[in-house]
Amino acid sequence: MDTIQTPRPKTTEIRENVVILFAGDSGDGIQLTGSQFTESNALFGNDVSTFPNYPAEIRAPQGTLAGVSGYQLHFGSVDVFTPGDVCDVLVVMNAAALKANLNKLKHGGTIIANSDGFDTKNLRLAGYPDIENPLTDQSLDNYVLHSVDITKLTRLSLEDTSLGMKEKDRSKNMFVLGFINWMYSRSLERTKLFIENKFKTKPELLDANLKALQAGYNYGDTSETFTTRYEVKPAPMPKGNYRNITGNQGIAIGLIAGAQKAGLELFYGSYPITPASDILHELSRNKHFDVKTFQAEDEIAAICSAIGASYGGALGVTASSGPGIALKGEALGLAFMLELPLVVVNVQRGGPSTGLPTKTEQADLWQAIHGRNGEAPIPVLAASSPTDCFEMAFEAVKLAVEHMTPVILLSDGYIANGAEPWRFPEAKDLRPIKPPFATPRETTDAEGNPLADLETFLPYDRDENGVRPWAVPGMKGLQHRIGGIEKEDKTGNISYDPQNHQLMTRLRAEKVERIADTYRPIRLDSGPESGDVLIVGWGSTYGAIRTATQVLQKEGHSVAHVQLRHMFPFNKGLGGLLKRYKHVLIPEMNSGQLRQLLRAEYLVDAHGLNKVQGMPFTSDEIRVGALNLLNK
Amino acid sequence: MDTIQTPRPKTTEIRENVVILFAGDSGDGIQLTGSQFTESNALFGNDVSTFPNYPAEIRAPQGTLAGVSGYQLHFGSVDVFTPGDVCDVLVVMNAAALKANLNKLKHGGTIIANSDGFDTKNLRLAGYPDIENPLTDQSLDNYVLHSVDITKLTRLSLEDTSLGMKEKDRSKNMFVLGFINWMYSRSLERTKLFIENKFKTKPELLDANLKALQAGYNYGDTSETFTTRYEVKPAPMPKGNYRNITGNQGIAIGLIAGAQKAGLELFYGSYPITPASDILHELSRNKHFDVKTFQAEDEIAAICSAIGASYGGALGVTASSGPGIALKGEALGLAFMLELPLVVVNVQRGGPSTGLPTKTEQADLWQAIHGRNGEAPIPVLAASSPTDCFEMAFEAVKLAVEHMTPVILLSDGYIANGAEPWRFPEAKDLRPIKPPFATPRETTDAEGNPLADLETFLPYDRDENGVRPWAVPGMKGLQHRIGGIEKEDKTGNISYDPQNHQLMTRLRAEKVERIADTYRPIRLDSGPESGDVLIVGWGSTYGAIRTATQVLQKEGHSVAHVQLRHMFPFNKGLGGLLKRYKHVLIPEMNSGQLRQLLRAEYLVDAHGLNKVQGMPFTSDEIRVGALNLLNK
Amino acid sequence: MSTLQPAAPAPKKIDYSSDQQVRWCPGCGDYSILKQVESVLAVHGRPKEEIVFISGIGCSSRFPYYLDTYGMHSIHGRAPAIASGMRSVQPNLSVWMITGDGDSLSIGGNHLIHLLRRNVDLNVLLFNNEIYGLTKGQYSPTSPEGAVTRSTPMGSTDHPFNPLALCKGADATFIARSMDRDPKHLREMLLRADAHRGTSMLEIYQNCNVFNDGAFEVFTEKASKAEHTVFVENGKPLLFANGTKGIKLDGMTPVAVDIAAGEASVEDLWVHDERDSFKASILVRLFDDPRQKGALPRPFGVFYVNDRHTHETKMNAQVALAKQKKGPGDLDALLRGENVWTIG
Amino acid sequence: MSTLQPAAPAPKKIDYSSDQQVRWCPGCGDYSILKQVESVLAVHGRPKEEIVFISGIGCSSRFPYYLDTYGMHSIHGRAPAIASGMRSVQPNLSVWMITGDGDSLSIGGNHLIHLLRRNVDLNVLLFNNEIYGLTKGQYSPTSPEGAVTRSTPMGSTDHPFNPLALCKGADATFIARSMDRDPKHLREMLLRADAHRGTSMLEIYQNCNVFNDGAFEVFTEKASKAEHTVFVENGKPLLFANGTKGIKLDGMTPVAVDIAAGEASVEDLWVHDERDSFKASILVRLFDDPRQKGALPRPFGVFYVNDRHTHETKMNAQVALAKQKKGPGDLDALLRGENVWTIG
Ligand SMILES: Cc1ncc(C[n+]2csc(CCOP(=O)(O)OP(=O)(O)O)c2C)c(N)n1
Ligand SMILES: Cc1ncc(C[n+]2csc(CCOP(=O)(O)OP(=O)(O)O)c2C)c(N)n1
Ligand code: SF4
Ligand code: SF4
Ligand SMILES: [Mg+2]
Ligand SMILES: [Mg+2]
Repeated sequence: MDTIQTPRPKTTEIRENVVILFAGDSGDGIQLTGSQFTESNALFGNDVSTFPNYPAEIRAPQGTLAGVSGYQLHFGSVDVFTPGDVCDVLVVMNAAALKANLNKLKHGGTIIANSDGFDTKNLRLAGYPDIENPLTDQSLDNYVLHSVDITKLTRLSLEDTSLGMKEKDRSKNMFVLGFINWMYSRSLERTKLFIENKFKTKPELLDANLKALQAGYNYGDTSETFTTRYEVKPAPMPKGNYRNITGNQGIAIGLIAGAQKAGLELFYGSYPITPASDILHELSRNKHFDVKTFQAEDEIAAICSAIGASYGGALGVTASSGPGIALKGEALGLAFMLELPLVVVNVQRGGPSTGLPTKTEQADLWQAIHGRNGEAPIPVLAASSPTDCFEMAFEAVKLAVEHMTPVILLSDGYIANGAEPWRFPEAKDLRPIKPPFATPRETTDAEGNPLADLETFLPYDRDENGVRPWAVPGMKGLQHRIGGIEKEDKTGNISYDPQNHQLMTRLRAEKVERIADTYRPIRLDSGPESGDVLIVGWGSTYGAIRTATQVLQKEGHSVAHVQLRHMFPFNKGLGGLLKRYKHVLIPEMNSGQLRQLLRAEYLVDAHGLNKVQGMPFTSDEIRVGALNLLNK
Repeated sequence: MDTIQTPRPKTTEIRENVVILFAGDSGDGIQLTGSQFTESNALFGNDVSTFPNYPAEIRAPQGTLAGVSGYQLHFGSVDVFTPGDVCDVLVVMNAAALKANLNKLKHGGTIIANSDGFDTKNLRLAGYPDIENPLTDQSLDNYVLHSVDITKLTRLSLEDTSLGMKEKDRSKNMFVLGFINWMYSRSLERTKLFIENKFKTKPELLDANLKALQAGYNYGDTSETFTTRYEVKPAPMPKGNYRNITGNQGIAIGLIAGAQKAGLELFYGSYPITPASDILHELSRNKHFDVKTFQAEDEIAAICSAIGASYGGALGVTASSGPGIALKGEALGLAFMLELPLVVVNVQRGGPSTGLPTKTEQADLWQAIHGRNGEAPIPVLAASSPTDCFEMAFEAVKLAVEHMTPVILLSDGYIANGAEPWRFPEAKDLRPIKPPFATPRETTDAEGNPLADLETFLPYDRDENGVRPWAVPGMKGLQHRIGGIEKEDKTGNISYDPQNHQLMTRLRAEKVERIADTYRPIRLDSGPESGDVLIVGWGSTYGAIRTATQVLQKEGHSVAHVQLRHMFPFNKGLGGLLKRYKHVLIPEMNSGQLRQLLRAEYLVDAHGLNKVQGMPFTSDEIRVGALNLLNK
Repeated sequence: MSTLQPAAPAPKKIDYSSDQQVRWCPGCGDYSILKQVESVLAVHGRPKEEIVFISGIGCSSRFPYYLDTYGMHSIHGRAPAIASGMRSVQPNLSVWMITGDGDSLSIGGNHLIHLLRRNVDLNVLLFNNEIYGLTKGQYSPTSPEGAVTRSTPMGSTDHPFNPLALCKGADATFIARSMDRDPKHLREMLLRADAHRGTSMLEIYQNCNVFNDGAFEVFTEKASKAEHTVFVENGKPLLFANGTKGIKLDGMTPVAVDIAAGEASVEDLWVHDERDSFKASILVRLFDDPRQKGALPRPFGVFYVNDRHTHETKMNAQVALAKQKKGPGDLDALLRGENVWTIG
Repeated sequence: MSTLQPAAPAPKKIDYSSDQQVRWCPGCGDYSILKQVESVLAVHGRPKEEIVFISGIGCSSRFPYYLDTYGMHSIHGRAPAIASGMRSVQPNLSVWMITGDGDSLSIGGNHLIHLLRRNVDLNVLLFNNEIYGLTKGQYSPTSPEGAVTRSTPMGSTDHPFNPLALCKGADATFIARSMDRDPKHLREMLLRADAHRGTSMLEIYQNCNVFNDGAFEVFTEKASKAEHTVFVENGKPLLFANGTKGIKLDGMTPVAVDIAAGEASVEDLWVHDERDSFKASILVRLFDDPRQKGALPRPFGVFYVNDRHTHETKMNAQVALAKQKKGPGDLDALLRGENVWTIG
């Protein structure tokens, strides 16, 4: 149907924002296409938000629904906080990709389909009823359908290369990328740079990819069927320098920044697990920042090695996801008893047990706050977006080091893999971090005779914040023994004394409670200081809640939004804030864990909006939830 | 001072109840003396309650405070619910034992001290100020002091035996036992039987122990200093057959009884840890009840082996204490996902981390309820006394098997080692337990050809209680695959479908909530159906609360007492009950864990009475706590 | 053990595969292992319901889903403990454990060595691809030093385990090695493993063509196989390179000799004896890096067999003995205990 | 490693003991080990603050409290992981790990074997008393089969680990055995362990006189020691029974021969070579039950030494190399990343 002809004049329409979803086989290079187009738009100045959605299998069988990989991108000339509830454009490389994602396309939306991916085999694998081809039957009449034989066109564009058929077909995604860049009036410069750099060492592939990219672009220019291009103007973002960042990158960079600011080596002990592994990968590429990465034999060894490193005077960090964090409970109790700095990151995924490894969820909050034996309160933080992952990771390091305590940081698969533009700070503007090191001392006189009046070093003697001194092996005159058995106040010697146990239990708890004194006063994200509904969010629900609240406010409703970043101890202003609204709504990707905590703490009859589907909230789900409350 | 003379007539006084504390070196055989005297009194018909209190070290250095071992016994002709707040009589074998326990003796109380244990060495080890001997200085004038050279008297009684000095001295505790039996007008028969049986194979020791026992008894009869004996009449206990039982015995017997009633093999996978190990020891002695005990390489292997056994059609059970339970979190999630029967016992001890291994605490409630990744609600039970350990262990088995779910049972070091009389039931009167086994089926016809109309077996198809069928490997025609990844409803096949995940999450939660339908209606332990104060207890605080409430009621206060045995899901009547009192008081050996749960569930402003000292509440501490509330 | 069962009319091989679609990457070595396991099950024709597959987590551990037997896809590293409990109460089924090099040698290392010393009767198939497949390519405890992976961009610094040397150190009673690319040998090894009473440890070299393609090429590919592998058979001399070369023991040190070139005669060669524990501990140590010149070939086959009692036989014997001594448990007696008193 | 430090004016031994009262049972073998360790520390006179003891949980693991060095009494079985992290960031201290047979071979088994393969530079003192002491007498992974303990009233059914065979299987680079009752030999072994760069695995037979008294009597008591022990020394023939007997290798099988009776001459005997991996794997397997007649004597001494690179040297080398290649980390560059755009 499409044949190449001489260019014809085309019109360009302006769009405020666009949601586009690329979908195909895990082998089709969808993630690359998506992330590259994201970069182009970001660099152009759009605000962007993305949602990569992988299959659980490494490479599920080609053409099957299980094998579909997707990458959703929302870019706009206005603020963008989510990857978008529904798509304007759906690009599908085969039948399964269409079947799996059509429900995400808005009515009247555009479909760009690779017709070659709709042969009888693909249709059967995708499970289309008696193999009716949706591209040819009338089933897609409510959409704007462009059926393009991307495979053939790509091969054509590579005719004069010596590549085999297989390699040629691998460039399909470049053709798509070229075409989409044309469709949204983007130049190919950045993408070309990326390709050149990626295939530096493989001139043949470099050449092929550039050709396919250009072919796709030209195809848009020349093809009959595409008469209009679209343009999304830059977003009015605050002045500054920007880059794109995913949540896992944010955490890795935040940890390094924290360690650097504290002047500490960063020791990262961890065991691979989806979706936390990328933090390990990122850190292992940055050893020149005095980063030491240790792939331990299991999660217990991972956290224990980190505790050992902190004992040795470095910043010990470990990360995992739900099942791995469950294994760290006992050692976390030790770190709490030792009162050593430690950062524990949980990139949450669908649970319980192995659950849904590649999907997102927020159901590990209780585990973070209560998942240990004995009275062991530990500060718990939650990041609300990819960029916030950087902020919170840095905050976690600061609290852990300055208060000599393990700190848990919660992220989740959604923000861990999702990307957004980040107005990155300058190193000099980051807050300082001061380790409470003890001061080494002489124990003998010049002749080496023990000093008479030397009083014994007290490793558990606390400062005004209840923080003990950090005496590191190698420091002269500060030898001491620590362990997991209850300690005598100040000396740290083993003590079974009942009163001492009560005292130490209190002192450890108070130290952690005092951390709330360091928080900034609580701040609404948007909305009135008092009113009908306060939506209390935490973690990755931020974007959806923020978008929904803005809509609700535009609709004239009295709705405010606060996003909690400190899950324990809570911000002191929170109790007062909750009381200033008729209703409190708590959207969570779990069955109501924060809700339980707030009810217990403030006796507030908060309402829950709970989604446990391994998928993030859409902003409309939140909006509807709030409306139901308003109409109560 | 004491020399043996011809007997003189002695008077006998009646006592309603007596609290006696035996204390000495870990090597002195204190635990044996205490438990034997307990048996004698119990057999005589007294109500009894005991509190053994060991040092953490196996054999801490002789004569030191760290090495003191104690055994407190409360026996009476009236109901007895605790080992007693203060002691009437203190028997000490050395200076350290006195130093460590004098504060527990009531003013005017009786001290029986082994003067030989107060030589300068012992005094120094016990840390008496410049070695002043409390037995000779005036410091004990407020007490009735009997200083007896028990060592010398014991040796004398064994003069004509060929035993070495060391062995002779080992019989000191028998001398004490004999004397105490005399003092409280008990016959020696039972004790003699015990000794004969214990030293069957060692005639020499048998002879020596009997001699020392008799010598102690005679000493009472003949010695000048003891002019009165005491008698505690039998308690008015309900008709029936009684025995003594400790909490750990109760759990072991309850588990066996449950398995027998269910017609299942009992597989016990566990790793030793104080104070849970005795359950393993007890079960390993009962293999003839189809009990298989497996000492695993660690706690993870312990619970996993139990899961494997349940998968294999047996009753899988595991037990540990706080730190070990922390390690089981991940596997517990698997058991929850698989929906297999499993009983997990936590005999709580002082925490966090290694904490106070030999002391008691209730600080693992949160861990039991929230200590897992993902949405994984699991029933949690709590035993309130040694005898209740039997009841709750049986209940745990019944719920686990009939509802195909892991169940957590909480006990603690206090009731685990404490003993009380038990009116034990008859096997036939125990409730039946019905495993929901699936029915094997033919899959082929006589010729071995697959049956045409055979529909696939659905391992996750639920009955009216939401319970799935238990299909055990070996059962014909029911092959299926299960795992920790989210399952498709009914088939159990892997499913990443968002709606299915939401559905399964709900179905699993509902199944557990329905368990509350099987509870007996909530019942007050004592007190008015509504009034000023409701004391809500759980676990081992039972005895102290019960005693305190009785006193308060006698004092005319409107105070009621309810003891929770189902910590999750709660009894449905609880919410209504809480609302019927002005104040709710929750005494816990932690910082307020049940309180947090009740506040969240019922938005009730409950008050906490919290003790974290590794020691049980005294009834007076509870009484005072309630009075403070009443005077609010 | 299956070998002890009366072989029923052998069902067709197809019978053992489940209705679930196999989801490994195209070209993954796991496919051929699955195929051979199915064919071996068919040999005994053991009824499906009497077969259990228990796995941990990893690509390899997806295995149980693809067979229409009983199966559990458990959690990472814990299959040995789960299988031990299951076997303790089910002494008559055929139990197989499927695991990967990360699953059994990293997080599951402790459970594996305790499984081996206890000698629980089951067949362990260790899919060794020298990589973490499911988590997309981090190095594993069997990855060679210097391996550049997603978690070791500058190369791994860890000395890898020699899996079978570790198993020998843990007193395994059956130790063997095979590979995905040699179906005939793999099939033979599976049959031997299945026949052994006790924990049968079979390491299978498996190619992960996505994250560690060609890790075992020198052993599996025609061109290099003959020179770099030696297939041991009980009672036979250690010959390789199509019989032109052999391995002889000089003192306690094994050396490769060229028979063809007359460096030694077949009589001088090391004769394999499956029952010799000392020889086995040396055989498992023939683990030179094939890239080094003069490296000894990598042995395949059954290295060691020992008939130590199995865990469950002794466990069941104690239960039987207890019943014999004390009589079958009388619950009322248990409830009564030793010292009873009656009131009223 | 301490051996590399300039020996400062040696402080008196007493200096190293802490103010904490030692709380083992009277007569416990742990006392003598503590004594020897203190004396060995004094030999190098390494400043106290440069010494770290890390232990797990168990009677033995109380050890660190009794020395006035840095110390951590951690959690059960995890000392190897904690020590690995600590060593990774502290390459210059003298690090000792104290553990028991339950702590390191039961719950800690996996961490131990990974510690050994990584060859982290520290000295492991494994107090083997073949029992769980602190928890009052359950059998351990080294308790002999049939052991009647509190958890095995009918006798243990588990085949025990041969700890050093397991360590050899895990590619340990230093393997030695000594006993609490032979202070001189123990001291020597401690010095050797301390001198080795890498993980020095020293198993110490330790008597638990409360729950497992006399477990090693035949090796420690005058009457039987000579006949039942062989003390190996590098380059020397394996002689025992005061030189009247020896061990010779017949093929690959070690046999005891009576020199005095002329069954063989000293020249025929197995000559110990610490560097021979194959011989070491046999030496660690000389583990017969001494109650059996004709049992080979139990070897003591340093069985194996290997100079493989240590974990921390390579780890630090990579950090250095990264800095060399990319220059010391520039935080602003990291924050900027690759693709920056500017607004306004
Ligand atoms: C407790 C826990 N930790 C980590 C993971 C993540 N994880 C899944 S499989 C795997 C390793 C896979 O490697 P291997 O065992 O060699 O199996 P393969 O995929 O190579 O067949 C890891 C680290 C997990 N699922 N659970
Ligand atoms: C996680 C955990 N599990 C179990 C225990 C209980 N526990 C303490 S020490 C010990 C074993 C002691 O044996 P061993 O390691 O041989 O040391 P020993 O006392 O014999 O010196 C056990 C099971 C614990 N403290 N923590
Ligand atoms: S990732 Fe490797 S091991 Fe896993 S399925 Fe793909 S090819 Fe096989
Ligand atoms: S119990 Fe045994 S090992 Fe522990 S201190 Fe006592 S004697 Fe030593
Ligand atoms: Mg692998
Ligand atoms: Mg031990």
